[in-house]
Amino acid sequence: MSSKHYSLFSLLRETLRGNTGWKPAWRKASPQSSYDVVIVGGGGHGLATAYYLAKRYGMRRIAVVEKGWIGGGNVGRNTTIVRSNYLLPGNVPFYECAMKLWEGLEQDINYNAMVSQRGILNLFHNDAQRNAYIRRGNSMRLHGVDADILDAAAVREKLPFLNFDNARFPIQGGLLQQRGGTVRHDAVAWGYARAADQLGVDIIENCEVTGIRIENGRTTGVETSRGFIGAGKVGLACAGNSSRVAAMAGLRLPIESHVLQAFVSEGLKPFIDCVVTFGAGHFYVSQSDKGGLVFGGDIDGYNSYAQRGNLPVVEDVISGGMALMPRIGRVRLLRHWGGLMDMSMDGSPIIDKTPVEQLYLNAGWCYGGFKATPASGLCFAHLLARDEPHEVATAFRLDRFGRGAVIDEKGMGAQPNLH
Amino acid sequence: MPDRLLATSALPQEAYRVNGMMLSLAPQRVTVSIGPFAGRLGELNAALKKAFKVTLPEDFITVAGPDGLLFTRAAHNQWLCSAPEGTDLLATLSTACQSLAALTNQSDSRVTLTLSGKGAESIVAKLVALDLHPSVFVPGQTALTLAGHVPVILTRHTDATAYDFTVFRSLAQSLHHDIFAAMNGGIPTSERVCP
Amino acid sequence: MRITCPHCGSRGLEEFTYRGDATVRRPAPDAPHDAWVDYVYLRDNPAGLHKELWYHGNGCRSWIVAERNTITHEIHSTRLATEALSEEKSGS
Amino acid sequence: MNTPSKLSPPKRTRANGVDTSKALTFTFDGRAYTAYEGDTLASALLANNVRLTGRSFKYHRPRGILSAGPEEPNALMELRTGARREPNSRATVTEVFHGLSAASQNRWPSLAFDALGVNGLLSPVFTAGFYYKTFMWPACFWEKVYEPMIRNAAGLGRAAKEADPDHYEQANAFCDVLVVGSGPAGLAAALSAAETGARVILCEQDYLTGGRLRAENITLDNKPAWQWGEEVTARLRAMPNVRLMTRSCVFGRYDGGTFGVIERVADHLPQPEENQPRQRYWRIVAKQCVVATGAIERPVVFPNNDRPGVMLAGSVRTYINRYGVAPGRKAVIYTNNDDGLRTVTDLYQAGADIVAIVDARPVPSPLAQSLAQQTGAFLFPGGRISNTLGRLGVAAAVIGNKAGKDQRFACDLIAVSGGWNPDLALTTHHGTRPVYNEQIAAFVPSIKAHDLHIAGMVAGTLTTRDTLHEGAEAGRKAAAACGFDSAGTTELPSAGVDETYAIHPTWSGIDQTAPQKAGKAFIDFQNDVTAKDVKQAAQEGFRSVEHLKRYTTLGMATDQGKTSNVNALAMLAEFTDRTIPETGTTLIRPPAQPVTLGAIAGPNREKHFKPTRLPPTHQWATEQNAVFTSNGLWQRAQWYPRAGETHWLETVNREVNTVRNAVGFCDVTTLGKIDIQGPDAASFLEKLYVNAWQKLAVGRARYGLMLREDGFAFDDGTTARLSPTHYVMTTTTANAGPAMQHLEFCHQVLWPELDVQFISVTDEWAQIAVAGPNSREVIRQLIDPAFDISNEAFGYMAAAEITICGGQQARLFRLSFSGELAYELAVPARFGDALARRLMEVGAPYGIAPYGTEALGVMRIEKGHPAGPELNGQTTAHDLGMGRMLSSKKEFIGKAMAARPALTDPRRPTLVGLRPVVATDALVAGSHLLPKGSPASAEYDQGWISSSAWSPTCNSWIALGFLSEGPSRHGEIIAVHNPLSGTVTEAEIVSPVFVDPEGKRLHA
Repeated sequence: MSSKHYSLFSLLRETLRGNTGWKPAWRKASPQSSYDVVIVGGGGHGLATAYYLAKRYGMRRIAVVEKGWIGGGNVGRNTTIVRSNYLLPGNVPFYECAMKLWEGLEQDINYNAMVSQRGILNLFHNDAQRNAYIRRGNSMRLHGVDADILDAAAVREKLPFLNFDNARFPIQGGLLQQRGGTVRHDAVAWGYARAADQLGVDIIENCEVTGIRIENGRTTGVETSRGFIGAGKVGLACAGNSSRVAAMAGLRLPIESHVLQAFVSEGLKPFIDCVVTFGAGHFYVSQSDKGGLVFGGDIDGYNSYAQRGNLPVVEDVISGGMALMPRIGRVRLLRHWGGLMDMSMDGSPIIDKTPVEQLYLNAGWCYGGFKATPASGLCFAHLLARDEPHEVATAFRLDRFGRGAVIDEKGMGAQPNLH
Repeated sequence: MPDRLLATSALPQEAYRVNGMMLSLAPQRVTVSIGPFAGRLGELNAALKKAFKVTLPEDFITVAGPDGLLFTRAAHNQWLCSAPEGTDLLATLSTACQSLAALTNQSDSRVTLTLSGKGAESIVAKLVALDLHPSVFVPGQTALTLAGHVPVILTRHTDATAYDFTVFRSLAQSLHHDIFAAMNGGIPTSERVCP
Repeated sequence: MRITCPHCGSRGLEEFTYRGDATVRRPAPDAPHDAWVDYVYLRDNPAGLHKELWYHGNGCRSWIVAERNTITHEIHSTRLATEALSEEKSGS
Repeated sequence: MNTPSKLSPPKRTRANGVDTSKALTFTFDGRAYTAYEGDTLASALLANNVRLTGRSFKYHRPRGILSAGPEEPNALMELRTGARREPNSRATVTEVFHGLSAASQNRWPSLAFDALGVNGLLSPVFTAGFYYKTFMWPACFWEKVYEPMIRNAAGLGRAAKEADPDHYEQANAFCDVLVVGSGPAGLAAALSAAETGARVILCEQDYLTGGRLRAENITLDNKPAWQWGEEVTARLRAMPNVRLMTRSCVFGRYDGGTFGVIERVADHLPQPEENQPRQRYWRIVAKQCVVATGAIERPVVFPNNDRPGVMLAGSVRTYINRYGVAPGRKAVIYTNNDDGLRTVTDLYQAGADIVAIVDARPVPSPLAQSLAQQTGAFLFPGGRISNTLGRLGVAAAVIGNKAGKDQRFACDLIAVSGGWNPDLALTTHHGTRPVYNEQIAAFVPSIKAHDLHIAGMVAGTLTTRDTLHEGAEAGRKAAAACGFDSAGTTELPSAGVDETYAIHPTWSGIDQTAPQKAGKAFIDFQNDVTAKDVKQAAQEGFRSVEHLKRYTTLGMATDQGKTSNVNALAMLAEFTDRTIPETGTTLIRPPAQPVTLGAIAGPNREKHFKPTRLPPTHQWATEQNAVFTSNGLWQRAQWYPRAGETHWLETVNREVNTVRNAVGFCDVTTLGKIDIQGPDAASFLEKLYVNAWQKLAVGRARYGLMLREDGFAFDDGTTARLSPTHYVMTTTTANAGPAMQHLEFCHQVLWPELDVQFISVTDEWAQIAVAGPNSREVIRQLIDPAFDISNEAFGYMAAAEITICGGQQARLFRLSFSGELAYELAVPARFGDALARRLMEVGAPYGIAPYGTEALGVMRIEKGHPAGPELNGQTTAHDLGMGRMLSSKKEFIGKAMAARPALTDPRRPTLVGLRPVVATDALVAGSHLLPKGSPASAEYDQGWISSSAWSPTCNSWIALGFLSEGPSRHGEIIAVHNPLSGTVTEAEIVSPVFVDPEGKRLHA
């Protein structure tokens, strides 16, 4: 008997028989000639979309095509933070929808992605920042999202080792979202893949999309390295490669691909119990369940498809870390890497139909795609199934740039590298 | 008539010495920026040639004119002209290059810190990401660059062992601290200090 | 990454600020709305050679057009924006 | 420090890298031991017969020293104590100094008895991917029970609790040829490149050059090979075009020939000397690079292959030859290649008993046979080790012969060699995947880059002679690529013996038919990933190497899989019936070795995290006991407390009242100032600002608003016309830099035809605002009599170049941010300090006092002037109440996009003033505005408060905010919600101008 469902029982049984009965988490599917829906991109968003399409919208005949191995893009390269501490009305309900889905994820997909609501604390260092965070925290509260403002003393009590006494930009306080936290990123891809697979979704790895077939203004399928795959609808969830794939359908997007670096230190006995963001430099950090400090900062700031960055940002991020926590001076950096960010022109995502019929777009996640994964999947599935936006994703339209209804959380304008 | 206002230096005058090197404040000079108007560079150079027997250097170097005048290229289309304290430089230049260039007083915008002594190059290398090899950054050359996080105009003296950091006045104390800290850190053992 | 400023020579990334696609052209004031939306918001975002604008703000303050490969980060050429643009104008 | 040991120092033989005349004392887990100068912590521990050095991460298995280099997965320690505690330090690369204290980590209560060793019993549960399948029931237990439990066991060493007391430096270096590694290939490369005259930097991560020349018992030119290495090193040191950096690890290759390097300046000292940096982070820019980083030996995977005493064969030789330490007395050698057999000779010569030679290769080796004869060892051709025994270290090996029959041999050392893996890190940092080479059963670099040359073992070249030649060739080519051609060829020494490798890979090394009976066979020692975990991962479909790594955590420990990755993927290939090339390999990410965070941050920490800009009056303000605040990089006086004032608000109220009733002054130098000149200056301003500029008269200033091209507000300020072709623009403090960049963009990219020049004069002028009803009188005290500043001659928004104090050049602007009669007086920056002092003197009779940014802020709110919180990049001209400023008669930046429907929608939140119904009810900036009586829910949200203050002038709290259709709602009472503090305050919507709405005061 195989062990498909994870339970105390299956765990015990497998322990007793040397773990020989575990089945592949997902089948290595080969492409069929056609599907009702083909999702391009086997990352977190694509896999979640397939799962919700099958689970909530009752669709069958779904395929996810992935050029490499699933979860190899940003879902496996991020700093694992989840939060819904947004300001603008176009964003807050969406990210809160994601947060709620995170909260029930394990039970939903029968996979422990280690959703850890250890809290996220955004520090502020001057009055203007404080006021902006109060505005944001209040916006969250009005949307029914948890938020608290801490003063410097409360921050000190929580994180006594931060630099309070000798800082260039002293800490004045912070905005805390206790429900925010971290999730074991790879497990999100694997968990959704496994759950989707069990609902009959074909997950087709090593299958690169090379073209999008369009007849009379309507998408009929995708050309791939493993042959043509017909599709009633095609959903693009290609993150940093969105522009390349959309170009196959003749579309130009309000997106630039940029590199964001992430960092992890050697494993240390845990001392940071929440996610902290520095407000006077580009640095945020959490400590993983293996003990590594997982941290990052700004994007490198130039168009890139290279999945690696350069030293100025490495220095900038690490000096931010030292400014905030001078005790980490003797800690060592273990690894740093880069991911491709689909930076949109206003810093907010797009989940919408495209001008090509039956071709749908999920893109523009900037560096915030991971936390959005469940809601992105749900809302994209909704759009694919119903041809209308999900109620929490009504602002993420492609025509918003023309209308001026941009969702610019940072107020940086049409300059993707500044978002 | 009220008393004249007294000038205050952005930094203390005394020199700092450590590890055989010295960091000091260069004498204050009068400085005017020259920004040639469109298509007027030729006429401007002719006028300068006539008045001072020099033209604006195309390279990032400093050339000397009469009476202690120095011309340094300081941006894509800007030069700094400096003269010893007390010169009415703006008037002199106005006469020479009227309507050929924008002239802006910059005497108080920047201060110059001089780092000199054996091993100075290795200290500069801690702050500036430029190839300082004398065959590359030749004596007399100037570079607009960063010293750490601070924008500077770096000039290598013609005697090769001293450097001028010309820095915005408001950042002078910060840069002074940074250079002094680099001096204190010593000369890397792998450094070849030319005798 | 190092960028060769036509004025200053090879310099580190930290001296520059990025702006993005150098091929977009500001429409005429009376151009249709869509032309403006294209200019401000839409990008080719190529994987490969990319003409892009950099500002040498911590140097000579030139705007530079660099031709850079976005896959390898290799920079093939750099020119002053003023020169690249005036050539384009006279060429058209 | 512990008292020096009374034990006699360990005996050493033929050490080529240790000075046995210089004894040192160090402690490990509190016990004192003796070492010699040149020892690593690992060599010293081995010399002192310490075998147990640490515990593994998951199962807390006892572990000893595996290697002699940076690849060490096991012997990780906490060095030093207190604020200098350094966790996870590899004993194999730690130089011993007198007084060094080292402690084992991840064990409790002691290293020899570790309670969490019990985890090993649970290992049938703790298999690959275990976490993902469990800890889900009940759901609420994750945060409360499971995760705290996991975190309690997480991590290895402990970070110091206090701030790092040492300091760090950054430095830059440039060269033609960077050579990474100083083994035979690196030395030959450096020499041949340097001989051409090229500028060469040679980086060696070790404290001695020579690499494997010191580790092997071989000769060059009939001398010990390490002596040749020392001679070449001395020659290189003497060459003026060479920089030789030891203790310097090249950790990453970045774009444009940039390499990151960490130099350990003082780690070999008890603590850095005064002012000496502990480490120095170098950015090295090289035109060409020779990678000669050598290779790392692979362990062999077999049951219980992790016991202390199981060591890499090449490392055993390093300890013997370089450190003069024989790591065991009774040794078993287990190899699948000829190189491993060298260990037999070296150990034998060092006096150890060679118990057995297990040669895993199927074809019997004559070399092994003759060695077995020489040393009297049992030889097992085609054999394997099927298990090891021992409690806290190896006591016996169970050896299976070709026929599969097991035999037990007592031993205290098992030297293993599974072959050598090129140390590829620097060759894959740019994303080029290495390729598999069957010949040497290892991955070799495939990168073809014009500026990268690969030589020696890292290229897969495994004999000394070939590495020397390859190194010399690479150095020559690299120099030639920089334009340095050599006349002759570099003289290379002749190698003593012909070395052979003859590897036959033995990947799994475990009996597939009866797995795991004997015990766990470890692949990744630190993270306790076993052969069985790899098998299970493959079975569960994690067949991509990336999936394997992530699912099992293989290769993710501090050693980054240096000894484990290739074994693991080869095993994955076996388990999934694929070839190794089909299975592929992962990329190695920088850093090549872990690097210290403090070093990367360098001196940019604490107060010097970022530069500080000081305005000209800073010194004076300090003398006035001003409290300072950061405004970007600027330090500005926030307020000036006086004796007797007990609260900052009291001070600020007094400062506001002083301005409103008498006169105050404030340094406003920090505002960006740009001098703009040229025939087209006015046309240029027309493009930048939304409003008209052509007709501004000389001697007048005007307020202007700039948009971004997307139509949202960018920056504002006043610009004065000093002559028909000369303007001086002011920007906000925050946007001074971006505005300059914007102007350059507009000029160089958009409108190069405009004849205009501009330059920053922010630092040139000390600018001081003098405000209040008495301000004109105060200015009169300073200004030279030739100038008339009467209201008639010098009205509101006038600007002039004047002289003060008897001929001092100055500029005077009649501008007002406070709404009072006010001036801004600018003098060259060097006179700013004196001007402040003079203002205090001449203003005294008029009741003058300085005011800080807080009072400035209160007064601008009282006047409804937008500032940073209003110009936050999300607001439009319309939102700011300036929609009518947008000129319809000209083109300007942002005009087209500002006309989009969503930007002009009248329902957009628009600037209003707010005044609480009860004057003392605080209005908190960041509160949201909801119709009175509506529930606290986002659907009723109509706006927010951007700025608020207690207004001593109005004797009430006041605020500026943005409210949907705000201007038409003056007089309405609205609810101000601050759910964060749980308050709802009622406020009246009013005009944003609270004080003197007619502007009488500023025109006075």
